[in-house]
Amino acid sequence: MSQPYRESELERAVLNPLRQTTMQFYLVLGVLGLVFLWGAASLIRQWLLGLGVTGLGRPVYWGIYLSNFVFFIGISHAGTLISAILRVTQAEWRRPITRVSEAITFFALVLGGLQIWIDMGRPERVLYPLIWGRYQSPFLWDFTCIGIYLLSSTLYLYLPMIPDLARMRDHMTDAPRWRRWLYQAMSLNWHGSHEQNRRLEKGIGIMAILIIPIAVSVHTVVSWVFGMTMQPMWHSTILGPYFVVGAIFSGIAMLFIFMTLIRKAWHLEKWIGAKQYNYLGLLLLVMSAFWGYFTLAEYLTTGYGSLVHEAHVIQAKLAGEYAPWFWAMVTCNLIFPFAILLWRRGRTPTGTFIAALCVAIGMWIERFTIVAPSLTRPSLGFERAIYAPTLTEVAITLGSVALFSLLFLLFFKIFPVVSVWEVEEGQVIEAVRRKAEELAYQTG
Amino acid sequence: MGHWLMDTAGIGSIIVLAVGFSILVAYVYMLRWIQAAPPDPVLVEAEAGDEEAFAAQVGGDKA
Amino acid sequence: MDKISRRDFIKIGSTATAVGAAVAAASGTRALLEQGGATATDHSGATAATSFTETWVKTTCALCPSGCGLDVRVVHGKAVKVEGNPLHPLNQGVCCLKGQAAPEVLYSPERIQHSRLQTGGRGGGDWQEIPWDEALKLVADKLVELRASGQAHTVAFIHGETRGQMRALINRFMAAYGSPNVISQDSLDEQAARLAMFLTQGINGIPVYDLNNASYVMTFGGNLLEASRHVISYLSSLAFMRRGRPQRGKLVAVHPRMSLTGTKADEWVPIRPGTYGALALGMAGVIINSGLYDADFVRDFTFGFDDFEDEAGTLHMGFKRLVLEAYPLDRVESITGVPAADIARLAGEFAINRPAVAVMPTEPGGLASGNGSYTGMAIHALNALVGSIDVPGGVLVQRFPNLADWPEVTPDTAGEASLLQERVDGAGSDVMPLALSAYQNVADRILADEPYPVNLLFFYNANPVYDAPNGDRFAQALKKVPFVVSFASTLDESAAHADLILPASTFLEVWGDDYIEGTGYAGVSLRRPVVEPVHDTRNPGDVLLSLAAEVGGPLGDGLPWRDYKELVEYRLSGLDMDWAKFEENGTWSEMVYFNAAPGSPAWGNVVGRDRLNAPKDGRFDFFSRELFAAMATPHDNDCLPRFELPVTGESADIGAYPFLLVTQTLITQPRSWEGIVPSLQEAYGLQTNMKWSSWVEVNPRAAEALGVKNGDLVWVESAVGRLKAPVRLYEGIWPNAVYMPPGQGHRTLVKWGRDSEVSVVIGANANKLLVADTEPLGGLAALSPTRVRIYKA
Amino acid sequence: MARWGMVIDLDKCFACQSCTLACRMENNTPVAGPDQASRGRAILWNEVLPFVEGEYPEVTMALIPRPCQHCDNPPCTKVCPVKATYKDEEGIVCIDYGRCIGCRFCTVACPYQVRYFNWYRPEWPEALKEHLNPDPEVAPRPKGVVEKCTFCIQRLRKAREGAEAEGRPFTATDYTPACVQTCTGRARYFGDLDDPNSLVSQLAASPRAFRLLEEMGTQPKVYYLKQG
Repeated sequence: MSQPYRESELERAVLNPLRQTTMQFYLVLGVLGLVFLWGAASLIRQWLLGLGVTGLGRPVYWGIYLSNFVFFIGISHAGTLISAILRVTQAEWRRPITRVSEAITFFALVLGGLQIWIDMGRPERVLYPLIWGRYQSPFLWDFTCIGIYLLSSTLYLYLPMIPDLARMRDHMTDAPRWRRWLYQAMSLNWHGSHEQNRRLEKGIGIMAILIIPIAVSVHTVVSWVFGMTMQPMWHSTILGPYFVVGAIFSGIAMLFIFMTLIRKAWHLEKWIGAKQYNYLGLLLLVMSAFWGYFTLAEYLTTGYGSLVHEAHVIQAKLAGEYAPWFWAMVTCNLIFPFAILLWRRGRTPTGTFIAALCVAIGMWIERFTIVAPSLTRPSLGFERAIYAPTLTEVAITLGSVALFSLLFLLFFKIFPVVSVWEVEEGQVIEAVRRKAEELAYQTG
Repeated sequence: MGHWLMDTAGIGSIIVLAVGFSILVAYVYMLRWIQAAPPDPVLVEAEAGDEEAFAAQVGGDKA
Repeated sequence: MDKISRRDFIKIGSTATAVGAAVAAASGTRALLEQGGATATDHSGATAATSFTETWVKTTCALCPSGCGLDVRVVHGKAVKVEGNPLHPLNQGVCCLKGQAAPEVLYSPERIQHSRLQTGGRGGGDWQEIPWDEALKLVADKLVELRASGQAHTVAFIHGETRGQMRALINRFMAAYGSPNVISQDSLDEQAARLAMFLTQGINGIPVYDLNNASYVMTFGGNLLEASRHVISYLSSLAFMRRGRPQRGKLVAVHPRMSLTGTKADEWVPIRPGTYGALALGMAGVIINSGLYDADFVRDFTFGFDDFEDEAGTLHMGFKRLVLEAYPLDRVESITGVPAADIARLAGEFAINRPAVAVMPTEPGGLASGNGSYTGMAIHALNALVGSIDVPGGVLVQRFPNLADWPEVTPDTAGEASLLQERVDGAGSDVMPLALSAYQNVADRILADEPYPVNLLFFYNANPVYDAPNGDRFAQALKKVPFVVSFASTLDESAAHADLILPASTFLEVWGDDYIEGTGYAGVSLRRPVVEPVHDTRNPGDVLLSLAAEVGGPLGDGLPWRDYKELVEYRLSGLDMDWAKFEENGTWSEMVYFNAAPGSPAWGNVVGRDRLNAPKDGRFDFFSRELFAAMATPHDNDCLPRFELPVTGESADIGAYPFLLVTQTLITQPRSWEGIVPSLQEAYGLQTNMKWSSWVEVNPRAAEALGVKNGDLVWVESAVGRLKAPVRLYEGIWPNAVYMPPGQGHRTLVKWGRDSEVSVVIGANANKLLVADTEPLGGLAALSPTRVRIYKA
Repeated sequence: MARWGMVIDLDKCFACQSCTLACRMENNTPVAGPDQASRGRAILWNEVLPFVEGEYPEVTMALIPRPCQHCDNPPCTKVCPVKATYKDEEGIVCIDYGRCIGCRFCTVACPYQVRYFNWYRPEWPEALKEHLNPDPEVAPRPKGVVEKCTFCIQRLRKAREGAEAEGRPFTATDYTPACVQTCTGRARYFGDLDDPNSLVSQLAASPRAFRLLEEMGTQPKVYYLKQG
């Protein structure tokens, strides 16, 4: 290398966390690790003893694990929306946050798949659907769509990282051997030629367009696991789009949460600034309205009609033992986001973080109030069943969330959080645009 | 025929594996395609030899 | 890294699909193979061939009084499935849920395995297993010692349900030994029906109802389709009555609680607990008033219908004047709570749809409201009114086969004297002249040492500490008895207080017989060991015979048989049947019931056959001449059916105990097995969907007043006891009545279920709440309805 | 091939639950015990369901014995990801315990709630194991699989073997499930619905006949005859 490489301010900010690990990082790692171990221990106990350790019974055969499954797959839509849609629509403000959202997608999918395995009665037969798979079952549709989405989102995460990996391969000479070897291997000896850049841009473009329908298909198919049965309030046509909207909604919320945490922990205030929060906050508001609309559509049509089985379930949700859950969900998903995000003053990092936290919790409750109440009122049921989750289910849920955060943290310990080359590209475009404005202004 | 396709155990696995595998292959192909992008030509006038060597190197792609 | 040419790509693609295809082919064929070749479940890893041989053994059930014939499938010497014996006249191939759960009784882990002696204090629970002959010697010595010291009468034998020859054996054993104290549990349940039948129709037996041919069946109280004495034949014949023949009969159930009988009846008539007698008399009034009664039958074959003069010229009130004057519709409505219009309609339907039959309850607590015998008489009088005595579809008299008669027993002088002593339970004394036994008195009288202290007490198939009313007085009473011997199969509450337990084998391991009851014609059904005895237990019949042999004297010559099988064979030799066929079919019976035409010579053993001091003139007594003779100063309404307010209803003050606790036995409760039957526990409370627990059924209106919701834990308190149980709101119960299921409240002896401890009480024992008095005449237990109060736990 | 179906005459059924117990004894369904039963995990393939309506004193209670309906268009077999449950050629919906992955999709899809799940490995006190039915089809199921009424499939095989042993063709009347055999009110009829003159098909056509949740299009093969 000719002269020592002078890192730009952006690079220093982004690569700094990769270099040294602060005490805070180890603390967070420790806590998350503990929670994860608690979850893992509960899971092993459940696998040894049997699903009896959960609160499930007859007729409530599905409970928290299925809600987790839908929740995690839901979060995975964060990646699609931000990086894909915004990239396709050339929204410049997406540049610093695309990698975070793509990482959320990847890890959420891994966790989602894990939830199904957790919920199985015979975990050692997890591969049977790939041996005796039968395509008539919505689970097989899930296998296909989630499989494709996992592959696509892995690629979609990896492609924009290649230039950064190459940069680190070239400039991070002080990294330990294995890290340098890793960057070397993963950067596909990127040399940044125009042709290579053109191909990369073309590749990312194709993936951006391709991944949106895949993501929509994933969550539609996840909803059809419920939609295809004849349970009251599951068997409805709105479930597909309702779950997709819910997924994007919870995806954005999750993105806000992790984006703000990363920004706080690694001091990227300069790069993930007010513009991101402002526009994304608006987007969250829009999705909240969308979600509210779909919920209204679902509950009004069911409530207005007089189908006996459905009436029992909706009565349970609006006024029965699930009423507190339901109204908590509505406040978290509708009232808080509108209260906070409607004003510009609300769309600040702390404001959006609070709104996003509410939405995340609200959306988990939404999945739970879809799964559980319908099962407690079976069509041929003569009596209401009571479903009381046990500590094992709580432990495994928290363990999954901890695993998700752990993977997220470790990933961004090895790879840069912000897509450096895209931000630089953005800066160049910005400079040119400002220059053009000045010229226009002068000649105006 | 359609019902048999959907209903038989095993066929579903074939569908899943076939679709998944073909997509995997497509993605690997895209990565190889990006990796094989030619470097920028050096700005100094290039001697003739370099040109042929370069063309040969890239030749396969042109076909 | 060379470049991927398109050709390469095609190559890679093709190899990939080829590999994929191979995988697909393999799994595809596997799928095709499974689809086509599979029989129903062969790929469930089961070996299709059945490598074992099975035999079907015929025997007779003993888990409820019906006594159905059973076919038991035995594989490798293990009883694996019970089904009904198609050749048995009673159940003809069907079998109720208790019979189906019989293997869980046979192989119950709660069974006592060896005879054992109590070493620590009574009820302390530390036992020492002793061999059988040592145990028998202990009892025999005690018997000889008591007999020698002229205290033969201080030996008491308490027994519950007995099958076939067992009751006769017990009575002969005690008579030969010289003690009058054979106390049965009948005073809690069917003695009322037997007494009513005796006082009116002069037959000392339990009425059998020919529901196959009846066109109108009205059951008063009890629980006809769940726990009546002949439940299995009633279940089948009611199904036949409804759908087996062109003209569908009607079933009306009169009970404060809507049981399965009430639910499945065409009409459920809610009534104030313990007032069936008033309703019956009210209906009789309407039938007589509207002249719908069978005038010829009443005129020619009944007594005491109209007023009459006895030889001494004093005028006696007849049944007609009694009901017309004393039981007008409005009074009956105020007593029973049944609207007058309904009473009139029911009476009309009853009288018109001949043959109609009014069914007396024979379950525990069925007729236990303090004037059980009179209520029974009132209900049975309805049958006479419409002339359905011994007609197809009416009331039949159960015939018993005439077996070889018992050899003569001549008690020696010591036995003779003590035999004449007064009974421990006071039955047969001048207070209770007509009582056969008064089970509920035993505790108080032993505690009061009336008429004399008891030195030796036997329990056979009875658990008085658990089911005797008046709370735990029986447990205290047992402390006063020096030596208690129990034939229990499991360590139930009474056996825990016993000194010596001679564990009885279950009914699937013993020889024995059963009288066929419930079809009217005589018959016998064989009980034989289905499997080798599972534990070191013996048939109590054998034990009594070996005791008799060891004690010797009149006892020895009165019971000369070596074992119970020999006794049964001797007794059954009186029948003209060949034993091999009997063993093969498992049953023998006369198969046909001959109805006696009124006035024909056969009519003699249908009405008045067993009368003691009333004329056997073949006349059904509305005015009971038997009672007239039995009482010192009889006046008219003592001998006529009448209604009195339930004695327990008034004893406690109404303000403190506003609710009436109603008793009704469920079909899921085995009657002669005290241990836990897990599968029956899991089908225990069908109507309230309660498993493995007790509950309190409360009318929702009453629950609102109490401020109690479904599932709340409440205390149910009566004058003698207090229990905690969850509330179940149930619309089908009289507003101020509450119901608790009997049969729960036993302590488990093993761990049932994953997370439960070894010794835990399942539900609560409702008998502990019952306050019981004794009816003067018949010695019946007056325990229901007991007044209770309910408050949140 | 036969199309097995059942008719239950609610006028002759007195809800004595003998079918429930006979089914347990014939098919070795495990004892749940007090704690598991209170959490709705008692496995009784042939439960009687009590539907209470009305207020005192006009109270009615429909007591419906509910075996698996063995639907002709079963919603449960459609959703199974590994085809562990399927309708065999005789119309009986079976479960292959060796392949069921315990995802419980079928238990959720069945509107009649006839499917039960082994939350724990079924256990019996040592002594009670003696009375287990030795037929291979009803070997106690492992932990984590779904199980349900199979119309006593082992009795079908034994009926066929019996007919074969006696050298005569197998007829539909040889095959009666345990609940039909023991019904105290003789309210249950069983046979081949395809055979027009079989008792079941005639009763199924009676005006009193109705089926549970018919509007769901599952075409159940258990017909009920109205009470009264």
